[in-house]
Amino acid sequence: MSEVASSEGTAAVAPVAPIQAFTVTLIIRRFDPEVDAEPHWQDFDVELYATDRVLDALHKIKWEQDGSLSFRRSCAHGICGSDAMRINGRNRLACKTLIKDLDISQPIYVEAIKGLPLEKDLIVDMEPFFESYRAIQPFLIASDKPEKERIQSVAQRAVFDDTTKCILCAACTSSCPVFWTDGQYFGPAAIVNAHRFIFDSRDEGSQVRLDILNDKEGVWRCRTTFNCSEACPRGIEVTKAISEVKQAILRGGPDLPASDLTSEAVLAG
Amino acid sequence: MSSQAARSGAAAATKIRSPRRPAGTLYRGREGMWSWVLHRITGVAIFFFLLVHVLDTAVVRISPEAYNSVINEYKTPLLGLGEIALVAAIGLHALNGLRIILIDFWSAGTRHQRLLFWIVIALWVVLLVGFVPRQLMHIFGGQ
Amino acid sequence: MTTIDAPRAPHTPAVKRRRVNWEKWGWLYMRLSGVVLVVLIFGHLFVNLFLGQGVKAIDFAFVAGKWASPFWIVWDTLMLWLALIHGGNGMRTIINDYAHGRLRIVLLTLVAVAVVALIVLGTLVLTTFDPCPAGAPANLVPSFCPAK
Amino acid sequence: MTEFEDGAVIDGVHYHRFDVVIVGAGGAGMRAAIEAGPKARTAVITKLYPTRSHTGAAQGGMAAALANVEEDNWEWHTFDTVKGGDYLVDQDAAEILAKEAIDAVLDLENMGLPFNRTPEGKIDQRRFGGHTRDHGKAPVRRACYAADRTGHMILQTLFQNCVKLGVNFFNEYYALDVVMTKVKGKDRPSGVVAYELATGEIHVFQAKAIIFATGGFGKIYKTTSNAHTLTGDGVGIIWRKGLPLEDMEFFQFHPTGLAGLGILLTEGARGEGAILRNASGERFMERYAPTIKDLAPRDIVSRCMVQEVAEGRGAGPHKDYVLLDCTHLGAEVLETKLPDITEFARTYLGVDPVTTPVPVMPTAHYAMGGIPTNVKAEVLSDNDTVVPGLYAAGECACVSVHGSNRLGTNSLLDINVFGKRAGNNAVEYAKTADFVPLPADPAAFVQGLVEELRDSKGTERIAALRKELQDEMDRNAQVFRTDESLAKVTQTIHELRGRYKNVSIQDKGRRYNTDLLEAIELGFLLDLAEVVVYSARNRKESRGGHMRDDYPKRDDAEYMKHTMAYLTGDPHSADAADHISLDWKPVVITNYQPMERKY
Ligand SMILES: Cc1cc2nc3c(=O)[nH]c(=O)nc-3n(C[C@H](O)[C@H](O)[C@H](O)COP(=O)(O)OP(=O)(O)OC[C@H]3O[C@@H](n4cnc5c(N)ncnc54)[C@H](O)[C@@H]3O)c2cc1C
Ligand code: HEM
Ligand code: SF4
Ligand code: F3S
Ligand code: FES
Repeated sequence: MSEVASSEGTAAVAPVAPIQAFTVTLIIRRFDPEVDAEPHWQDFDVELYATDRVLDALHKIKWEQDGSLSFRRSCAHGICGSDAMRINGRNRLACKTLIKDLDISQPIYVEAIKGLPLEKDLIVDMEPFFESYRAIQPFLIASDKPEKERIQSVAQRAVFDDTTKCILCAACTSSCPVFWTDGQYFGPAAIVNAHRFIFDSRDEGSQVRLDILNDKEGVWRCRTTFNCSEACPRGIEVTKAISEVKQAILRGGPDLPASDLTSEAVLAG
Repeated sequence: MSSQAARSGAAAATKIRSPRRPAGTLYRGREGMWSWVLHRITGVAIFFFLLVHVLDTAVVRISPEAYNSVINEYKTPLLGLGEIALVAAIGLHALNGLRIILIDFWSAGTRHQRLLFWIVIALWVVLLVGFVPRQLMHIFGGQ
Repeated sequence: MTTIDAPRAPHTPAVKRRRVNWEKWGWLYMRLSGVVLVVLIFGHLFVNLFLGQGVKAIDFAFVAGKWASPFWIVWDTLMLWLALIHGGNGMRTIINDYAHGRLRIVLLTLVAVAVVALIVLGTLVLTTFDPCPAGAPANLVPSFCPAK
Repeated sequence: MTEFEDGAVIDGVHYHRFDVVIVGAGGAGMRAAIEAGPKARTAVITKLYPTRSHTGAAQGGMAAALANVEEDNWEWHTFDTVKGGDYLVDQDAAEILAKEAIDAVLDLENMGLPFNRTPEGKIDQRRFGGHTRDHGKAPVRRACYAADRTGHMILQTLFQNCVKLGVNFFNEYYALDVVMTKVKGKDRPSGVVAYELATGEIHVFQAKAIIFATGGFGKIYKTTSNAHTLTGDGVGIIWRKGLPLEDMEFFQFHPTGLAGLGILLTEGARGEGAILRNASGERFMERYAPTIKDLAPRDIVSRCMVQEVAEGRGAGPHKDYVLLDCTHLGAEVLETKLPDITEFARTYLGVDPVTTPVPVMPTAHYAMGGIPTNVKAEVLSDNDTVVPGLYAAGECACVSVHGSNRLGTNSLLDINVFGKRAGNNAVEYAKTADFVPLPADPAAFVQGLVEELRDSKGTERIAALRKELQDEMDRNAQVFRTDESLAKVTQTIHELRGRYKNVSIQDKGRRYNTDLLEAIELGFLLDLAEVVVYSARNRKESRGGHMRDDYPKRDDAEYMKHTMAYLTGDPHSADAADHISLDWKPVVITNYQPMERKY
């Protein structure tokens, strides 16, 4: 609370830059199933601030220019996974893509994610995606019914931390070249969610899931193109997770840290 | 669509010079995706070359004359250049193949995939720098 | 209001049958053969294209000279098998990605036939090869051939 | 209505029949579904894919006196909840909440939730605002957490278990009405009417038991941590049926929303030691709550922040926010325990919390009020009459475990404890009850609503009306309120309601007509904002989340009771008093007599 430390604190906050709006052109791939045979591009000019997100731009269009523009969104800060779309040729969440991070001297291209059936404008049918998710048995399989919580060491919890972050936005799966050509491929998102359980020391069903993924449309289909890892808005190392699942299949089971609680407890104490 | 919506849409559409209208944009993947594209293209190219190459080599079983006439084709400048392309393709495929293997079997591989890709490119350039001048010398160098 | 069909939703529910698992072994094979092929192919290219006169030096005598040694016969046979199966399996992957239905089956068959045929052909050539075929002109065969 | 086969389509309307219908697939809805799914024919109707629900945004943790890291017990937890709610909490309910918390957390762990662990491998716990040991002696570590994505993990875990149990989801179906049938002169719920987003078709779900779990309505405000979709549809549906809403004036403003954006930075940050500072860098909470400082309950901290800014001690060029200082926590703690909020600050404000204090201001966060229920999650039609077969749980309900101010981490707990109770009780009820017959043409109201909007020839833009409402609520019904400011809002709402009759829907199509649904949602927002404001005007005291500048003191003599609001007339009438009537309901007090709230 010393005055020094604190005044430093205030000074350090970047002064809010003079707020300046500029016109950005968005080119959106529209498709109205009740009218159009094929999707087509449509341009919109929007007044935006550097700190706006693409989602704000879409809202401005919908609210001020064309109410029929359809897209999904909910949380607006990257945790619900509603608004994965292809923005300037890359899959991202509209609510996490800031205008200032795009080159606005060029128009911004926005279109639906690829590989899932297009329903309307930026909305695709997510059912096939969730079907793959359901197919890998995404739930804890454990036979015992413990009195209290199951014990899990910090290290055991850490091995699958990354893959618990998934918000099922489908940015990864719909960025995967294999998925574009083969909709039957489970896709990275399903594998990520399988990984989350395969590497959970409390789970007893890893063998089942490894068997499911050791399939024609399973992990072996992945050609390590890394589009998924680059697209994941949660920063999950998707390809790494897939790779770990491949290794687990080859080894016949996941490589889990031993529950070494006592020594850890000692270390922590 | 309401007429109003159509109107506002049309207004926007006429105002702006519209650039390229692709059916959909090309996915802007990064090193991982392009390396895969190259791997695939080179793989197919090598495969077809290999089919031909086994056939032409099999001609040795027919007669020395036949084989020599076939193999002479390879010595024309055109196919000599083709050979450069072949070596380039095999080199890239092989080096990138090793990169893929590292990604698959080395636990830190996925994290360094981008670096690995640029190493592949560097080694590939070295390989070509070593091979191309010699090959050019062989095919155009007379003698 | 009537029921409208869902547009552009031709998604086929996944029929995830399980048969012989080519995928895992194929995957492993690609990697194992890849490592070996690096040695075999680069050795091959080095000797044939880089050393001495490069491609210019290749003729019947050159090949016969190499295949006079069991070392190169084994080398080339191995290379033939590994590369063709590797390439064939790679082609299978690619076909599975881009082709569907009948076309896929046709293409897969073509690749399989080509691979098998060439392996058989190549192996026969390698195992039955005579570096000094009777009646061949002396200037075309290796120098070690007994003069006729 | 005549008999129908399940799945029948009559006059373009789809008919379904289920024992239990759950509206909403957030934490509360899915927790209920996990109980009901295996025991009764259950359908879950949700306007979002379940994993898109806003429970997933919850960050900090879920309270339970597990005593895994230090001494704790449920009785202390009950006390904190009661005191945190400024004694407007129904203490019997709070007791249930605190007692069943332990099982609720263990249930989740057993279902697979990956909690952070202690070195012994047990569920780790952290500090949170208002949670103390031994009746306020010192902060206690009671919040079970999974990094700063506890809500995400809860939502995912519940969804995973719904997948396991094969729960029947109707995704992207908007419930727009609950069907009431007169039985022996009494209104009984007989079904739910929903609008299918994908096709624009209307579905009627006949049900023995109906559970509402539709979440909050933060979108009545501009600055809010709530999702665009949190428009209070469920609460609005109940309201329009003439059923009461309880304690609507109590809306929680979370102290640490990203300034200008409202995106939440969890209280867990302060739990880990972050400090609020004003422009001069002073740790101002020391002045207001000397014992627990920055970890005072949210209503108090929010109020202090607004006060600091009002008195000219705000930071930034416009002196309009304060700073959350995490710089002393170190990169390690931020990256491992608070990774998501660290990223939010970086992404949305370009501020790195590791090196720079983050600009924050209170953000509309949580509705303490809602559909009144008893501790069995049964909906009440007055102070104590149960509506048979109708249940509510989660943020849309008001059991009243939160009173006038919810403690952090008690909501994730609430959805689990009362979601489970709702599920179980609904099944019990459905086992013995018969279907209440549907009235003739049960979908008529919704069809009318949809057609009228679709055919509108109006000129008003939905977005403009909504923005005016939200701006006005932020200006005049936020942390500090006065009779005058509230009167202004009432007037604005009346005007907006008039203009709402004249809105235009540009999308005339049927598929994925989100334009139409935004219009319908705005209707709910207007209704709810009005109840909030009207109830707030009537409570002439300051308590918890309700801070009246003109009545700054808590007044137990007059107002130690719950507000019950009823819709009794035409909402378009100019004077709200003509269509809203208010009543009171006593607070249940068991062990803790109201005391002054000091921290
Ligand atoms: C940013 C943030 C952080 C929070 N952090 C914490 C925390 O750390 N600890 C804590 O205890 N609490 C926290 N809370 C509060 C808590 O998360 C919520 O109160 C709680 O998750 C609400 O859950 P719910 O199930 O009632 O509603 P939601 O999760 O909001 O779910 C609502 C559901 O209803 C459905 N629905 C809505 N309307 C309709 C309709 N018309 N038809 C059909 N379906 C409909 C939606 O699709 C959705 O599935 C936080 C809240 C926010 C916003
Ligand atoms: C020189 C050494 C070689 C190495 C190290 C190598 C390595 C690899 C590897 C690891 C793969 C698997 C890629 C993946 O799963 O994503 C692969 C694929 C492939 N290889 Fe090779 N390979 C070599 C030579 C060859 C040869 C000689 C041919 C041709 C006959 C060939 C044709 C292919 C094809 C067609 C594919 C499939 C590509 C795809 O699926 O995209 N490779 N190679
Ligand atoms: S892995 Fe990442 S990109 Fe894929 S669905 Fe999950 S969050 Fe989205
Ligand atoms: S994009 Fe596809 S190919 Fe593999 S690395 Fe990712 S799943
Ligand atoms: S709107 Fe929720 S992730 Fe973008």
